[in-house]
Amino acid sequence: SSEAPKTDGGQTGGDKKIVVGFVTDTGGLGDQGYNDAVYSGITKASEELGFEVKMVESKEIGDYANNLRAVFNDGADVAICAGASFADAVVQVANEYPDKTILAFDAEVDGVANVVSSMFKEEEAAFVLGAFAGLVTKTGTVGYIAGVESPLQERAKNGFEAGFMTTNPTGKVIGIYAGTYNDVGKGKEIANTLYTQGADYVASFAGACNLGVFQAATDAGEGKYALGAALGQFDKNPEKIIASQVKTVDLSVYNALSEFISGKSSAGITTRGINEGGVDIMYNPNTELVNTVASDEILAQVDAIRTQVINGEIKVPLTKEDLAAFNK
Amino acid sequence: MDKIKKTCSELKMPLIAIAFAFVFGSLLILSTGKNPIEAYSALFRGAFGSPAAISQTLNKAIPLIFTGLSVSIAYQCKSLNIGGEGQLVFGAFGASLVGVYLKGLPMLVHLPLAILAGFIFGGLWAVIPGLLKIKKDVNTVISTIMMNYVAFSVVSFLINTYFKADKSDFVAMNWVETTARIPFIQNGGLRICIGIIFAIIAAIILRILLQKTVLGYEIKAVGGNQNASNSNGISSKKNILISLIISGGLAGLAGAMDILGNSGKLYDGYNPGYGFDGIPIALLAKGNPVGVILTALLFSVLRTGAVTMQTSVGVSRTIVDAMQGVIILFIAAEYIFTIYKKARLNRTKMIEEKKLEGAQ
Amino acid sequence: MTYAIEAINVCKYFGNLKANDDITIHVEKGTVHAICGENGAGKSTLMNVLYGLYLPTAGHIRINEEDVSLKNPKDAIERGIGMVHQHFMLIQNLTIAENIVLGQETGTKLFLDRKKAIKEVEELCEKYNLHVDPKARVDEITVGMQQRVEILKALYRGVDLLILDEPTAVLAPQEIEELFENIRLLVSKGKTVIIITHKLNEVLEISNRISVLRLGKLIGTVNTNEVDESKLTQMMVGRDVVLGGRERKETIKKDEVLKIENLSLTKGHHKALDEINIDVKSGEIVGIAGIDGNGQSELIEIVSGLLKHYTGEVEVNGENIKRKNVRKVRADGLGYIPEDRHRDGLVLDYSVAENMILGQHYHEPFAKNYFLKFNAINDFAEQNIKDFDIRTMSKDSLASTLSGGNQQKIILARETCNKPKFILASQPTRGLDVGAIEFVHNTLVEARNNEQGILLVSFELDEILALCDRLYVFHMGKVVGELKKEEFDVEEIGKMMLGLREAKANG
Amino acid sequence: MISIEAIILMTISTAVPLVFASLGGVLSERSGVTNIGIEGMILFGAFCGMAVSYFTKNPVLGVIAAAVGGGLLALIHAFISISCGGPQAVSATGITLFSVGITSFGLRLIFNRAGNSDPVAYLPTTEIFRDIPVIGKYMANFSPLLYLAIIVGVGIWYLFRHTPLGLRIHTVGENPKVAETLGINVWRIRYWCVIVSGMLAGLGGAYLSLGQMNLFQENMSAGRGYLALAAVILGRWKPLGVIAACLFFSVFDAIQLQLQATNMTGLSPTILSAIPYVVCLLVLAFSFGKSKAPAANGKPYLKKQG
Ligand SMILES: Nc1ncnc2c1ncn2[C@@H]1O[C@H](COP(=O)(O)OP(=O)(O)OP(=O)(O)O)[C@@H](O)[C@H]1O
Ligand SMILES: Nc1ncnc2c1ncn2[C@@H]1O[C@H](COP(=O)(O)OP(=O)(O)OP(=O)(O)O)[C@@H](O)[C@H]1O
Ligand SMILES: [Mg+2]
Ligand SMILES: [Mg+2]
Repeated sequence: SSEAPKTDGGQTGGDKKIVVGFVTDTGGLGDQGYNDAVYSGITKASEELGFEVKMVESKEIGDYANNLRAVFNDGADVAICAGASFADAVVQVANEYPDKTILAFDAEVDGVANVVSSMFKEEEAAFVLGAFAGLVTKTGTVGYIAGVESPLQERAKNGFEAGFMTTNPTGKVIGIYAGTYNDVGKGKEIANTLYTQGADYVASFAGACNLGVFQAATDAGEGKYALGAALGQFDKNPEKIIASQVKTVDLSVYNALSEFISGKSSAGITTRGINEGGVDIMYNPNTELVNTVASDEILAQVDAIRTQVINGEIKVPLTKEDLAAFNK
Repeated sequence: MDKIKKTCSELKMPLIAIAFAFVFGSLLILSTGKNPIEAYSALFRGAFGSPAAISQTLNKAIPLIFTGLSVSIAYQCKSLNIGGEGQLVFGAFGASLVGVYLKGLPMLVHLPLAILAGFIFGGLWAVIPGLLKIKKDVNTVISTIMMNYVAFSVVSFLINTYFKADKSDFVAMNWVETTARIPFIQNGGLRICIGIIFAIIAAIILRILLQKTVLGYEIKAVGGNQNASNSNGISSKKNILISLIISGGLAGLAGAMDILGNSGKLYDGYNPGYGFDGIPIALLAKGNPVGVILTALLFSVLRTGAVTMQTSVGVSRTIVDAMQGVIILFIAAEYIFTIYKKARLNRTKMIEEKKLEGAQ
Repeated sequence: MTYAIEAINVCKYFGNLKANDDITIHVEKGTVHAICGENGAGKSTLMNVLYGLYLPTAGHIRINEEDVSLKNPKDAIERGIGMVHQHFMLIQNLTIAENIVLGQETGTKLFLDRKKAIKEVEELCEKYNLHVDPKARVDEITVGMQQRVEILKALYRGVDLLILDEPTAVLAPQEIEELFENIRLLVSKGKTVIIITHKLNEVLEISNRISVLRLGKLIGTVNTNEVDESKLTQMMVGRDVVLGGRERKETIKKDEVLKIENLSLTKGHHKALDEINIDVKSGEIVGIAGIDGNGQSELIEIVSGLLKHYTGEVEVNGENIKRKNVRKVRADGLGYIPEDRHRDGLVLDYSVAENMILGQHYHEPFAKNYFLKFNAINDFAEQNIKDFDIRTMSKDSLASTLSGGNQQKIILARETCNKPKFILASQPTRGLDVGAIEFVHNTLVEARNNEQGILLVSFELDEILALCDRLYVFHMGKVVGELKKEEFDVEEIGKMMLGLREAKANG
Repeated sequence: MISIEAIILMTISTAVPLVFASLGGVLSERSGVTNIGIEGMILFGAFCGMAVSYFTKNPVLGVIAAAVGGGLLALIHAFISISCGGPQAVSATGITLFSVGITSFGLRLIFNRAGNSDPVAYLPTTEIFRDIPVIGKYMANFSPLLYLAIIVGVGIWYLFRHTPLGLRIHTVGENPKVAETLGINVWRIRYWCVIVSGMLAGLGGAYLSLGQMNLFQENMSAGRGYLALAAVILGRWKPLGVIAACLFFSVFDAIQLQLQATNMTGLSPTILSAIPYVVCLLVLAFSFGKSKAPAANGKPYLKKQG
């Protein structure tokens, strides 16, 4: 674990103000996913705890290490980064700067003294959301848009399908990879296709493409809805997004930062599922809207499933094989 | 002496263009309420301010030099290779294959093999557009664009399936063996990848190839006039294909350098954009290999510096992107001056001729 | 006497180059006025000034005795000036009718009335007795017809003054005669014609007055009936010129350097070459006479080794070339002077020296172990520049900066200096002035005297008659006649070229 | 089951920006100026459209602004490649780089954040068609820009087929010298063709930010400009051919997504996504006859006034 610097955040004159560095992944800010969520967590923490933020947007994976070095060289005490592909760069730079700390999210780094690694069980939230979708669908068909094929995306997608099948064994999930995280237009076209093919809910887990999905839900008209991701995204289309598989990266970032500042952070991996408050299903704050499609019984049913996931009665499948086995 | 003079006059316009771009950039910076002088000093500090900064600037230039050379050689033969990115990705894949799966070789064997693999894979990826061009007269622009997309998909697929790392939460190949990693010169803050030397050597080789060899003569002849070349026993098809293969190979080398030097492993979704950057770099350098080194360095200075500009002054890197565009536009417009000058040169030549004839 | 157009003290400078230097010419209405001069004398430039393509640096233009300022061709067209340019100004993939109406289209702004265009062109053809098929595409018709289209283009715009810049270079004798008929018809209808040509006999035949330019200056304007060829030549180049090469030696003619048997080539649906039999021996110049587009280009492509999908046998220097590539054919003793120097002969962005080794750049002494040997190349280039009297600033000047005649000399030097057994020369003097032509002719005849064999393709019948020991006449891809020097007869050959007559096959 | 209906609808709506951009490409290239800067012009158009709609709350003004923005960038390209006789590929690359930088910068300037803009007023769909039997319900779902694209396509086809101006543009692209000798102003025609080409690319951008979506996103052109360029070549520089080429790309993209959705092939989505490009290469490899670019395409024409 790292040595904690003074916690007063430089409010008092002479003390050095803490500097937090933030290196985005190649999605950059505005990706509607990690980076935005992380940034909102950092902003919140900086407002409350008072520290300076230095940010670098990465253009490619090969730059990660250099950008981490850059924020450290520029005076950062702690660096934050989010994205699975950061793992190698984090290890490398953490070793070069033993007196600095890296808070890594989604990047699995173990056994490095100055790296705090936070992982999430996206599949759990996805599973519960899938179960919800299975219950509320009127057409028996729901759509799912993923970004670019990757283990994390597969995990979430499989979790969703498995959840759906538990509550709606006769229905079907149409899953499509957009092949990109940042083509809103394509996201919309794919969602349109899914709605045309009878899906009444489309779950979106494809970064900025999600914005396209939400727009498509409006165009598709009555009875068509979307399911969001990230921090809920309800503000992106309050009328159409009923529920979301949220990943509370912002909260994790906030917590990790305050732990760091108070000197309590500990190195190693923490994995957060629903139980640990890392991921969850979240409903549109407009309860009336939620109730128009989901009765209280349905919500109770979903809640029961959620509890089963939490206490391990349901083991959420991770891979395609797991999923096939699960569905049997 | 004459050479120095010539170089000076050749450098004049690019320098003016760069100056204009900086003026333009300051307007943008001012519009955000920041101080341009502060921003630019951060930019230069980030690019040159410390041994670490200098190392980064040089390291960043490595793949850019290779892709710049790649576009140059194809351009000498009048094909516009927009497919550098795909060739780069494929070259990176080839280098990784050799770097990861060949084990137990000494570095002196392993590293050259891995680099060679980068060249061969990149070159192979350019063979298809080359064949389409010479067999079917398919425009290289369109075929290389298509081949980019195909390369991304194919390599991504291969990394996701057969060549996936043993354990990883994000998709990548395994680490390249240390015997295939390009060494760094480390000294204090200095951390310079030997790849920069390879890049400079490649530029020199290319210059020699173009200026001093039969092959270079033929490639340029075909670029200058395909019909005349064919009529004089220089096969335009052969040379177009060869120049595209070398071009693809160089782009592949850019990928190899990046993987074997910089990142150490090939990630899924690897397309760093250097292949596209090669186009303005080569065109700015007017296809001159030595010029490519300079323009690549310019780009890398701007980009490396942009990071510091962002961290310490909070000025976004997008300004640097726009400035790169402005530099290129000014250079393109510069042709109005060179053409004017050339015309004048020709006229004075004609006058001399007339005098000669008149003296008869 | 009224003047149709006058150039008054016209100067046109390109930078410091005085392409036209204080030129004053008065062209009388209803006459044919010829402009003569060497290459680069400034003829085309002056015409371009009259047509509004160039603004004069100084001086002005009068049309119908009225000062005018022509800012662009549009102004000129409006004042009844038409010009047929040295290089045809036609769009290959458009129809004749479209080409003719272009710029003054029939119909409305929003609708191009093609039917009306065709009708108007047909009427025009009728009126001036110039026949073309308005619906045919330009790339499907012969050069002679293209020439007619160019004239129709001018007439369609209602010209009073027609400028013809070297209109006869590509025509057969009969076509030239036909063109002259048309010129006379135009003049009889009150139109005025300015004509540029390098062929002095034509000048004397068609014109009323002649202006001679040299190095951008007007040497003088004379009445045609007051001069003869030698006087004109003197005015143009300042000395006498002998075309057709100097003395011809008796040669042995023993080796067969080219032998073609039953050569046929199908192009699309028609036969570009049809059962051709030709042979050339060392020590003779054999000509191919014929109008452009009758199979000559294809023949050349085949003999030079470029084109392979023919049937029949082609032997160069005793070896079949079917399986040889261009480089091998050339290396085994073929010099090739292509018809279009810019397209096939030179890399214009290469220096004189680099062009001088094109095709020989890969072997000793110019290259060794894949590397170029610059000392050898430079020596070679300098030697040739001296031997062939090539006017260039230096061996390092770009070929594009040389005048056409000097560019041609680079090719000539390259293809003849190492004395290949067989020289394939296609249009070696196209567009050159008499001085340059004299040089080319001398070079070719010298090669012949030196026991080299030469196949000469030319659309200039005069050239063929002057240089060749033997000739074949081509028409529609067939050999329609073979004649020995003593049987040469302009009338006969002209008729054969037009397919009007077939000579009995030479036995 | 593969849904033909879904494929058709998706094909049509993804083709719209491509059609605009590649029709622009046709115009510019037929006049003799290559335009590989289309990508940048689309992006800039998308941005200008969004920005104006954001400030005026009027999407129609936004669409106009998109066209103007694309046109302005094209004007720079025209100046460099026509008046300066500069290398067209360089100019176009500069335009694209500039556009990427300036739009991202502008986004941060206006909204103080990266990624995407706030939602803005966007174009309504064409509800007036809803009452047409059978197809009305589909037609009503499309953006009016789709119909504009069709009109522009037919217009450009008509332009080249039936108008004097079309004939002149063709001439300028084939042989500018001929055009000049006939009193046609080569530069003026080229300038307008390039500018209109940029305006059309800008409209393609407007479709992305105001028709399909209601916001601007960084790099939202996502390579469509290059695809449009490919379509110009594949469609052999003919307006209708080029539209067909755009539909070709879109339909294969739609098909590959359908194949994913139905999971019929068992192939990885990554491989499936390459289908449109592979098919395009195959078409080029096996197509009969050579495609011929306008003869003077890419060659500067410097006026001969000494
Ligand atoms: N646009 C131009 N810029 C510079 N120099 C030019 C230009 N046009 C012509 N010249 C030069 O002006 C001179 C006159 O050229 P011009 O074309 O008028 O000659 P010409 O008498 O028509 O020759 P030819 O017999 O070859 O047709 C030449 O030296 C030529 O190189
Ligand atoms: N801008 C220029 N700079 C230098 N030389 C030029 C320029 N423009 C034309 N020339 C040269 O001037 C000569 C005449 O050019 P022009 O375009 O008038 O050709 P032309 O008269 O139609 O044909 P020809 O060259 O056969 O006489 C050519 O040899 C050409 O190379
Ligand atoms: Mg002339
Ligand atoms: Mg001339």
